Amino acid sequence: MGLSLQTEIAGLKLKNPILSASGCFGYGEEATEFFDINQLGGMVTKSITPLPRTGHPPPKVVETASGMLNAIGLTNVGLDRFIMEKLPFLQKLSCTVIVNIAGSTVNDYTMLAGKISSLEGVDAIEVNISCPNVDSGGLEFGASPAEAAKVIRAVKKASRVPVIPKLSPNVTDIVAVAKAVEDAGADAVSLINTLVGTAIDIQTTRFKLSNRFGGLSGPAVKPVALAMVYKVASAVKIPVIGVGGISSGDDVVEFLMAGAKAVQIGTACFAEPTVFLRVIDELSTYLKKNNYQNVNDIIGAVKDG
Amino acid sequence: MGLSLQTEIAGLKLKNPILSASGCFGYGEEATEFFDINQLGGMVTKSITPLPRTGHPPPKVVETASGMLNAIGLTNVGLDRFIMEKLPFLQKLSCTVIVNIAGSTVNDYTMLAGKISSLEGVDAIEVNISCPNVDSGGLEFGASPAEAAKVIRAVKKASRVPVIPKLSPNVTDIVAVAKAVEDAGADAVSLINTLVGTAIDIQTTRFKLSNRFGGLSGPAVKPVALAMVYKVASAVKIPVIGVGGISSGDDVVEFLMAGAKAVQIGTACFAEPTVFLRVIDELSTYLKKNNYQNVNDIIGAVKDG
Amino acid sequence: MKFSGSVEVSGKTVISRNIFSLDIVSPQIASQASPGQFIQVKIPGINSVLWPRPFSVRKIKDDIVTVSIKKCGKVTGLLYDINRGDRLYVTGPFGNGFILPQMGRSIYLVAGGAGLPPLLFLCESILEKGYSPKLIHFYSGARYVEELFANDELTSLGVHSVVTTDDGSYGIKGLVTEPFANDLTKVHSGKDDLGPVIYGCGPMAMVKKVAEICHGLECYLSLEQLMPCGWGVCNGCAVKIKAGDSDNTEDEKGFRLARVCKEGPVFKASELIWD
Amino acid sequence: MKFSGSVEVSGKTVISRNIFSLDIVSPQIASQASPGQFIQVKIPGINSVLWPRPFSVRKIKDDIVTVSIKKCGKVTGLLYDINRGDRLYVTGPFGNGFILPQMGRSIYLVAGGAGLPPLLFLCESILEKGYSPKLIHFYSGARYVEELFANDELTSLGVHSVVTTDDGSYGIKGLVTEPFANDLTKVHSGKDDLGPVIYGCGPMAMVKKVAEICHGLECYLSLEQLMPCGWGVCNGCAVKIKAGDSDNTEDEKGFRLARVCKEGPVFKASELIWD
Ligand SMILES: Cc1cc2nc3c(=O)[nH]c(=O)nc-3n(C[C@H](O)[C@H](O)[C@H](O)COP(=O)(O)OP(=O)(O)OC[C@H]3O[C@@H](n4cnc5c(N)ncnc54)[C@H](O)[C@@H]3O)c2cc1C
Ligand SMILES: Cc1cc2nc3c(=O)[nH]c(=O)nc-3n(C[C@H](O)[C@H](O)[C@H](O)COP(=O)(O)OP(=O)(O)OC[C@H]3O[C@@H](n4cnc5c(N)ncnc54)[C@H](O)[C@@H]3O)c2cc1C
Ligand SMILES: Cc1cc2nc3c(=O)[nH]c(=O)nc-3n(C[C@H](O)[C@H](O)[C@H](O)COP(=O)(O)O)c2cc1C
Ligand SMILES: Cc1cc2nc3c(=O)[nH]c(=O)nc-3n(C[C@H](O)[C@H](O)[C@H](O)COP(=O)(O)O)c2cc1C
Ligand code: FES
Ligand code: FES
Repeated sequence: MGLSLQTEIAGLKLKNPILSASGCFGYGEEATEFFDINQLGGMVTKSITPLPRTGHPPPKVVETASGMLNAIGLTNVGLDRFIMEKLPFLQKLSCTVIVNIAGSTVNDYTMLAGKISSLEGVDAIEVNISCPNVDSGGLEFGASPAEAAKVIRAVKKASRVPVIPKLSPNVTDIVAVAKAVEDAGADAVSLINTLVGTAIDIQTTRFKLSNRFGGLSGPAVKPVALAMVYKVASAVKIPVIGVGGISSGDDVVEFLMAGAKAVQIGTACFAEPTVFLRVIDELSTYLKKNNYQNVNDIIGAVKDG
Repeated sequence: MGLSLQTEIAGLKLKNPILSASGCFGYGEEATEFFDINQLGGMVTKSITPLPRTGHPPPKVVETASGMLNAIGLTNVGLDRFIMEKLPFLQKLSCTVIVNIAGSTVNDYTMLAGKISSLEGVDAIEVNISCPNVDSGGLEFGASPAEAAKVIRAVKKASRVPVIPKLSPNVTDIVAVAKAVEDAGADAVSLINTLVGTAIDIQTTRFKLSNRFGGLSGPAVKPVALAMVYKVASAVKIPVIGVGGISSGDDVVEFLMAGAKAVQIGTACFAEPTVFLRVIDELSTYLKKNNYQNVNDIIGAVKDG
Repeated sequence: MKFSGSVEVSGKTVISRNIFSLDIVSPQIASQASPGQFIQVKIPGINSVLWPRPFSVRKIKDDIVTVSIKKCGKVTGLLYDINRGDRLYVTGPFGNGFILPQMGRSIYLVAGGAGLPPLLFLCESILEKGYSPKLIHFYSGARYVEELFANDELTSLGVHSVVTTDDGSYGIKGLVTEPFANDLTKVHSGKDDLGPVIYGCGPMAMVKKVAEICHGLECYLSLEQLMPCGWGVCNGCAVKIKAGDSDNTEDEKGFRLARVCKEGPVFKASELIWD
Repeated sequence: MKFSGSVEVSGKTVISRNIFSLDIVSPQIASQASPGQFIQVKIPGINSVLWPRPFSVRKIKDDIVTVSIKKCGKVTGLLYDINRGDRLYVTGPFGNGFILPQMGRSIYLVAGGAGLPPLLFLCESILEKGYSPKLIHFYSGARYVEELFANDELTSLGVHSVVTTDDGSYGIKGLVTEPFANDLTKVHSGKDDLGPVIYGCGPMAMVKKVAEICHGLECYLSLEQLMPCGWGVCNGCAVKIKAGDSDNTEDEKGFRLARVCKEGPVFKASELIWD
């Protein structure tokens, strides 16, 4: 009997549950210098905004203990150049392609969702709601269940493909946000985006990031991500995509047992571009060793310890 | 000219800004097997509850990347035995003694604050509001500005010594909580308590903690703690005590530059009981090298990078 | 005062593919430590792992403290590559250690895996004090031959000694508690006035088995738990044991929390609660 | 295809208290890399540091890629203790590398600190292709003698070479850009038809100075930035450079983002924006 790694998110069949995370994999082209990215379950693009953005000035990255801070600031080519320059490559892929979108107003999101979801080759839209909502005073869309629901309801109306909100961990009650976007029609959720953090250069008495604050990612945040994934997966019916600090097949098994139907890998691919393949391998080995024939058998399997 | 490390929190003169963190230093006695704890700026006791608590059953600790999870569950001797068995030792100390209290109802807190603040040798009370509030359905007191203010207002009335709420980082807006407790009369705030996290044993398919969730501490959380300390210190007038992932004099300098008037060290003393002395030394070295004569000169000194 | 600081590794002995000993120089620990106590060891510069690791004191000679280590995970794997001249960060000694037996009673030492080093230290200590090797029965077990902490050292003591391995790759095949249980039944029916004293150390499942076998006898067991600090401040190692009369706790009556690193690691078998 | 995998260290040369070279075995990198390109290096098992570290290719011989490293922090400190037979995790080669000069033009190479290895590789490569050493002027500076990446290697090339140290502990005392600026003024007034080609590599402050000195001349500068990935996916290394006509960005017009790891590390001096 063969081993099946296939899993399904919002009607999308993934050949395995391993995806690349937004902002850590460009638009996919760079990775082809290392491996055939059709071996992935899927890939998620960098967040696309209506217009191109250069993002924050350097310095915009800091290393921290088992983690890193980034204040890249949504550097991206913007919608038009995405369509002209990046889409043709994505259209040739056989793995699932998820395009991540970000905006400052509900209008930004619906415009992006409408246009991008009608492009051939785009299988789903991931909605980055960790951006400051200019219409409501700069607080993140993802910071309140009501605001999150508002943007997702609008995106859902505009989109022809499944809509996957990406939740911010910087909230008191992520389950409330997840339920709100579920009610608003979300087809799945992915979590977590980065935790807000900072670092100071004590020689210059300055913030190490031009933007003062950045987002913390990497193995340091894994326990936080895993707890949130478990809580959300236990509370909603839509599939959950787990992300945060994953760098091994064993990490993937933890997220799947916590209830994630798929996972994304971000920071870990910086040092090891082929981490995805190693992780798929390690996941298979774990399943075989423990006599599972189907990866779905471990999803949500965790019991009290 | 001598170097001054002296700093002041809510009228308490600390000979230096280095304190032990609650739950990581027992009631102080164990450390005397290693060094004279009067060399510290001060010490904070384990959280005291009205009655003794055995806490959660093992396993209750997990190692994570540059961090650890604990689900100790407020194991402590309870108020009566604290007074009988632990207080006499604390009364002999010349460093500042802060007693941390925790409860499940507002009444628990006021009773504890009333009794403990009238004991000789207790210089201040730190209020752990990261506990589930049984009166309001189990949500943490610290999760909402209004609930936090309610408990602090009551504690403030009951207490004869300065009251220092210890804030939870598991909130959307820690500044709102800090401002609420400032308005409620808090004399200072300390932050952060631990971040909620979990870990799964993939061999047994069980949570690694009997309580499912635990609190993340250690260097992994330092960037998050530092960001919150900076935001709160910029927004309130009362002094801020910084805590989270500190293990070196350079870490202390970062927290002071972010606006903390003192810091606490928790997890780092597990492996190195004398970490406090090393850190005081490293802090002095930094100040001397950079021609500061007074530690207060670097408090809040950070500028944009 | 307990010790906390950087120490030099003055010697290393590789015993098998998995077992090795490190000698460290610490007059302060050497002058205090007794059998059953342990030290906490951290490798400087390995920053992603925060907790030190507990190892029982195996031997003391002048200023040198020896620990014997089984390679079985992250830190022990890295310790295997430590060499003479390298430095480690060490704290200790911690724990209560074993209560030495009164002269003349027959002694049963039952060691599983990493339980051997402290019992060997105990055995050597009482022999040095003039205890008769004839009264000492030493049972030591491991999963397979490469996981045996000592062999020649054991036989050269002149005590009754039985070695088992789970897979039969050395000594008797099976669990160490089996020959021990057999022999103890025989003695039990003997004429020993005060009865035997039993010391057990090893994995939880094994010491539990020893406790069952020794029901009603004088038996001391050393427990293993995760130990974030080792010096009593974190409560991470705490287990429930039977309480004395005066104890009351919020959660339950009749129980009391004991920190394995401080009130233990050695407990009277009769105090322990198995669930 | 670029390489990503574990490689063996086949040799190590200690050049001074602070400088050393590592030879690594990687046919895949060796067959592709050109002067100015770099590889990313990670020490397996050092888990608290996530990012790999960029080092320029110094030399290629058969399957062996050599990098020269200055000990100056966490990872380079640990790399100093790496020995022959150890393994590293390596990816690359990355970046655009230097555009080789047309034969016959005079060349100025200006290296500060860790800028030397790639320029030395460039110099050796063009000499091998038959470039006349007489046309090559090599300026290399360091803070003090123990931070010089090469010396004998440099003089044996037969090119005009000037070495400076900030503290005068070797060669001329002062910044490397000073003798370079002096010499260039002389040449400038010379009869060189196409004009000189300048290559600069080193710390930001130094390459900025080179850009000022070379205003209007053909000048290529290699930049240093923090490099979380090295393969173009994180945008952490991106800097603004002057944009072509067709570019528009939300934040500003006339600028364009260039990833130092991908579109660089070598840029035309005239493209760069200093602020
Ligand atoms: C009081 C005491 C004395 C000990 N004396 C010795 C000794 O003399 N020689 C020796 O080789 N070992 C001894 N141990 C066990 C030793 O501490 C562990 O093997 C070691 O901590 C594993 O570290 P690691 O990083 O290599 O393993 P990890 O990578 O952390 O874990 C590997 C495996 O070891 C288990 N483990 C981890 N820590 C412990 C622990 N504290 N106790 C039991 N199992 C653990 C884990 O659950 C896991 O299955 C003692 C333990 C205690 C509590
Ligand atoms: C394209 C490129 C090629 C390089 N080639 C070489 C080379 O051939 N030989 C060589 O010795 N070094 C080279 N460097 C610099 C080298 O990458 C850094 O010295 C190294 O990353 C420092 O690592 P660390 O962990 O020891 O230092 P850390 O402990 O991380 O930091 C120590 C100090 O070094 C500085 N630093 C850290 N990373 C960099 C970086 N990427 N660039 C510049 N400064 C940095 C820090 O700001 C800090 O002041 C190159 C850098 C780049 C970008
Ligand atoms: C450099 C960097 C850039 C990122 N950019 C984006 C982004 O544009 N949009 C987004 O939704 N998430 C972005 N993220 C967040 C990641 O997709 C991911 O949620 C987070 O890093 C946690 O996963 P990890 O620990 O595996 O990196 C970025 C992360 C990093 C490190
Ligand atoms: C084992 C353990 C027990 C703790 N117990 C308490 C407690 O009883 N009350 C409290 O307010 N904080 C408690 N804390 C939180 C610490 O005081 C501190 O806020 C947190 O650990 C972050 O600091 P650190 O990274 O220096 O450990 C505990 C932390 C640990 C690791
Ligand atoms: S290990 Fe911390 S109290 Fe025992
Ligand atoms: S280092 Fe990541 S894009 Fe250049």
